[in-house]
Amino acid sequence: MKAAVIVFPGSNRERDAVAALEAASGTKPHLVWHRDTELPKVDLILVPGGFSYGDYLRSGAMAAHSPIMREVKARADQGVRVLGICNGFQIITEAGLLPGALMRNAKLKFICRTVHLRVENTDSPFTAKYRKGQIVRYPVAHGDGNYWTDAETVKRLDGEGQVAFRYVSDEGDAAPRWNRNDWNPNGSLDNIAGIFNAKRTVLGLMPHPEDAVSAFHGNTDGKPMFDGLVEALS
Amino acid sequence: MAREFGLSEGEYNNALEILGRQPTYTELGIISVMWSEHCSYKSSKKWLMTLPTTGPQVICGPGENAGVVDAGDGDAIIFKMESHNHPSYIEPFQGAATGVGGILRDVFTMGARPIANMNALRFGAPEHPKTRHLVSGVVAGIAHYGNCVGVPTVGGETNFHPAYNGNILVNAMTVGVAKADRIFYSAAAGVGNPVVYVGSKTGRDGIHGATMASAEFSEDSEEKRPTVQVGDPFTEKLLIEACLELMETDAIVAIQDMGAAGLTSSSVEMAGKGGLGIELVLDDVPMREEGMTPYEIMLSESQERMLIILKPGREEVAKAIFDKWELDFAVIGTLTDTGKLVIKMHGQTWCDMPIAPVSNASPLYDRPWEPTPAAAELEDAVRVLPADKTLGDILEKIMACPDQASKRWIWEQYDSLVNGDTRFMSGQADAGVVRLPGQSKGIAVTTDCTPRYCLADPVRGGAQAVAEAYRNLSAVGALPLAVTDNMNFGNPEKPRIMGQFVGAIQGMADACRALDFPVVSGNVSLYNETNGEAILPTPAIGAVGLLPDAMIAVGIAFKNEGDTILLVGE
Amino acid sequence: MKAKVHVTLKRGVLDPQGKAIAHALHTLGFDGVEDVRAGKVIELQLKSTDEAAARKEVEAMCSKLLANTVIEDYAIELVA
Amino acid sequence: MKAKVHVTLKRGVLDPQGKAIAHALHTLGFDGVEDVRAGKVIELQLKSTDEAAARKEVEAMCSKLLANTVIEDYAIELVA
Ligand SMILES: Nc1ncnc2c1ncn2[C@@H]1O[C@H](COP(=O)(O)OP(=O)(O)O)[C@@H](O)[C@H]1O
Repeated sequence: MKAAVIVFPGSNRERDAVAALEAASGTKPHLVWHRDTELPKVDLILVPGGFSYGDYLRSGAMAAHSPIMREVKARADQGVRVLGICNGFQIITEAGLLPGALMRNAKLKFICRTVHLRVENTDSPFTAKYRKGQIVRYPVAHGDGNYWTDAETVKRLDGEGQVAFRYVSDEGDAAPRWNRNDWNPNGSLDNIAGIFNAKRTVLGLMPHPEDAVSAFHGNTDGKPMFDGLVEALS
Repeated sequence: MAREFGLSEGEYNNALEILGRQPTYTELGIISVMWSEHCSYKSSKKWLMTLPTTGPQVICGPGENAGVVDAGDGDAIIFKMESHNHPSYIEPFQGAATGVGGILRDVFTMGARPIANMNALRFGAPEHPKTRHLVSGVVAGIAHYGNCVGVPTVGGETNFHPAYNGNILVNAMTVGVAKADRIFYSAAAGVGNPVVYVGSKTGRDGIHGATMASAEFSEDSEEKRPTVQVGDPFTEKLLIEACLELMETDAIVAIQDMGAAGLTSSSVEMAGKGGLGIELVLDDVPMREEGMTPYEIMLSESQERMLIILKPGREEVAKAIFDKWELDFAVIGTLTDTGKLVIKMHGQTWCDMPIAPVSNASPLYDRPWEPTPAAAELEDAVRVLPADKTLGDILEKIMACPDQASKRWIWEQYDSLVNGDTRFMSGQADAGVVRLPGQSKGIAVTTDCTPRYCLADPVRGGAQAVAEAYRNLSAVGALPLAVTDNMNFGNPEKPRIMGQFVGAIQGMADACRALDFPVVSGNVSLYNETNGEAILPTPAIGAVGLLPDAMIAVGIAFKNEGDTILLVGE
Repeated sequence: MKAKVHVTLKRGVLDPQGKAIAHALHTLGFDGVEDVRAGKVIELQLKSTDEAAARKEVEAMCSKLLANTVIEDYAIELVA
Repeated sequence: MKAKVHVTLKRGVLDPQGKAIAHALHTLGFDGVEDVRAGKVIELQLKSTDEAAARKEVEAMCSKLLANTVIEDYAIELVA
């Protein structure tokens, strides 16, 4: 699998992403600068986390207009897989590759901790190596992960299998309980942590699978995502 | 006027003597910041010099932007801790944020990629009306800056005590890694070499911040408005990447960040260390505001700026890199052989004075001090479990005390995982552990100090802080390497306070010597008083240790049922 | 000419910041506060001196960058 | 009665947001933008119906909570 990782001014998890991709595929991904206008021929485009343009104005808003994003959108239209993680999710959503918007965390604080997620759909190379309904642990580290969209779109996302991951309790429970409501780290609508586009060729998610891929991280729950991509795209 | 600048009469006369004439307004401003407590260490230097600072592991001790130690295999660890106490009290969010920015610059200035941040915080009593606001602002500010630049914050400490009600402490530490043969220093060299300004534009921020950091607080000091700067972590992130990229070429002769007293201290120190002169043309300084005077430009504390001496003819290479990262870049002067600082603007000369006397002959004081009287022994009543209490009651009381309570609320606001190299963060081990990028080798980092011990007995309190840091590093399996310190005390002009300072240094020096644990960098913050009430003596110790493989680090969690529990030590 | 762009969350979109401010004001004893909404203002200094042209230009900036119309409304105010 | 509080950074204080927005607008080809400053608006719904009383109350909220006068200025606008 050949991959490209896009670097914006203020990206800061591109090295984490490169390490995860390289470990899974055995090949170094291309690092592509935001001002470039061409992408190498790749099977996967990864838009990494960080604080592109300082997250000033709105997270991802300015990066979404970078020259390279025109090319990313064109490739996405051709079916090239796109993975946006954290700030990358915000960027590709602002760029219109995914519906909805990511707002300030409901508690107005940046939050870094490991959360439980339920894999909602496995019909994609991103999630094929998980079981439907499987509970996985990924870390989150963000201040603007509160997913919002209108009621109609949520219904569609759910009905069409476009919800990829939901925040759940450690027992896999997604319904809030009186004494246990802090497992949704950001207040996102319907506990949505990650969504696909309609063709499930684009995935955006707030949590960081790339920081959970080795014994060193003490957590390998993110590894199947990269292994699945390598298997499907090689 | 000299008084308004914070110069004493003796200091002013000294300046007259050096110049042989009345100083200009600009010169007076420059001299006053150079001789402020913050820049000159005039009250503390005598004692700081008694700390052990050498050892086979030390590549560079105190005196540069940060300390450098050898981590084997050609790797060097560069680290320092610094306070941003006064600004954080006035504007907790921006004050703490810019504190993180400053310490990061001290470290990457020397060629290191920052790989871990720590923070040591002291607040007033939890029930004090200001505490809640200060805690949430400081923590959010540290998070804002550290998270955005992408350096994991892996630990710290937080204490509460009424002595900090009007004077909180915000001490931030950064650890970075570089190649031992690619370390950058600040001494200028090469007459005729270009002096280059990079980073953000200069505005009227924090003019005279360095002198403020050296003055005692009074009721009206919350009115001292313009001295607080707004940090721009996004620009800092670009500055880190651009500087590290430039450092991979061989274009740089010397580099220093513009910290307290901005362009003044950086240019004077760089030229002074190199025994050279420097001529600056301020018209070429990138400016954010119109109509700035030479005085304002020289004393501005605008953040996210660096001063670089380039090799001749490397301007284009360097400019291309800063253009790529969309940062300002300007040649603003040249090195000269005159030994003088010459400042020109609008075709006029605003400053023309010898550097060596100003930078070397800044005043040094041997302030009177009195030893801290021995504290009374704890009464037996405190040592014995009261009849009406169970161990459980006591445990509950300890766990409910703010110093012991979980700090999860704080550390969860910090990105502790970015870079994917964090093995242990807050709450997981006695020290934070990260591996060096691309290697299995790891470093452990801790900050420690128990101020109430230091109040009772500064000598033993100082020694205890060093010993605790040493233990915390050993406890994760690291070989302790070296120490950075942040000496936070009250007004040194009071013999009692000066005595606390002297005592703490003595204790630290003894412990460091006994443990082969040299001090390689540090920072002093004095005058932490409000209306005559001093803070607890707080010699915060930051320390770094080495692990041949970060995976061997041990955390605090019990692993398996049935494992044996051992108690070691006395 | 100067333009002020007011960006506010759409009705129906939860405004946690407004809620937090309301809560803090109540804690401080300001009981007369019934509701709080938080928004942004972006002040632009424009070269243009023609009002109609300026409005059109700012309109374009808003829809392209300054507001995210999925969650936000915007209003433009021109000051000569 | 309603009050709008505009909170802006003081003159001379660095405005990283405004700087970044200006930069992004230029990149998008909006060359007519000379300067950008970013600020906040806080809209308060008040019980009070008396203008003078309302102004006094909001004034107090500003100096206590809504603005940090170390770096920010505020302006109050009342709407009946
Ligand atoms: N300001 C802070 N930032 C990050 N971590 C912190 C902070 N304050 C405390 N911690 C973390 O909380 C944990 C407990 O702190 P402390 O009680 O000082 O621990 P110990 O006494 O075991 O060193 C440690 O892991 C420490 O790193």
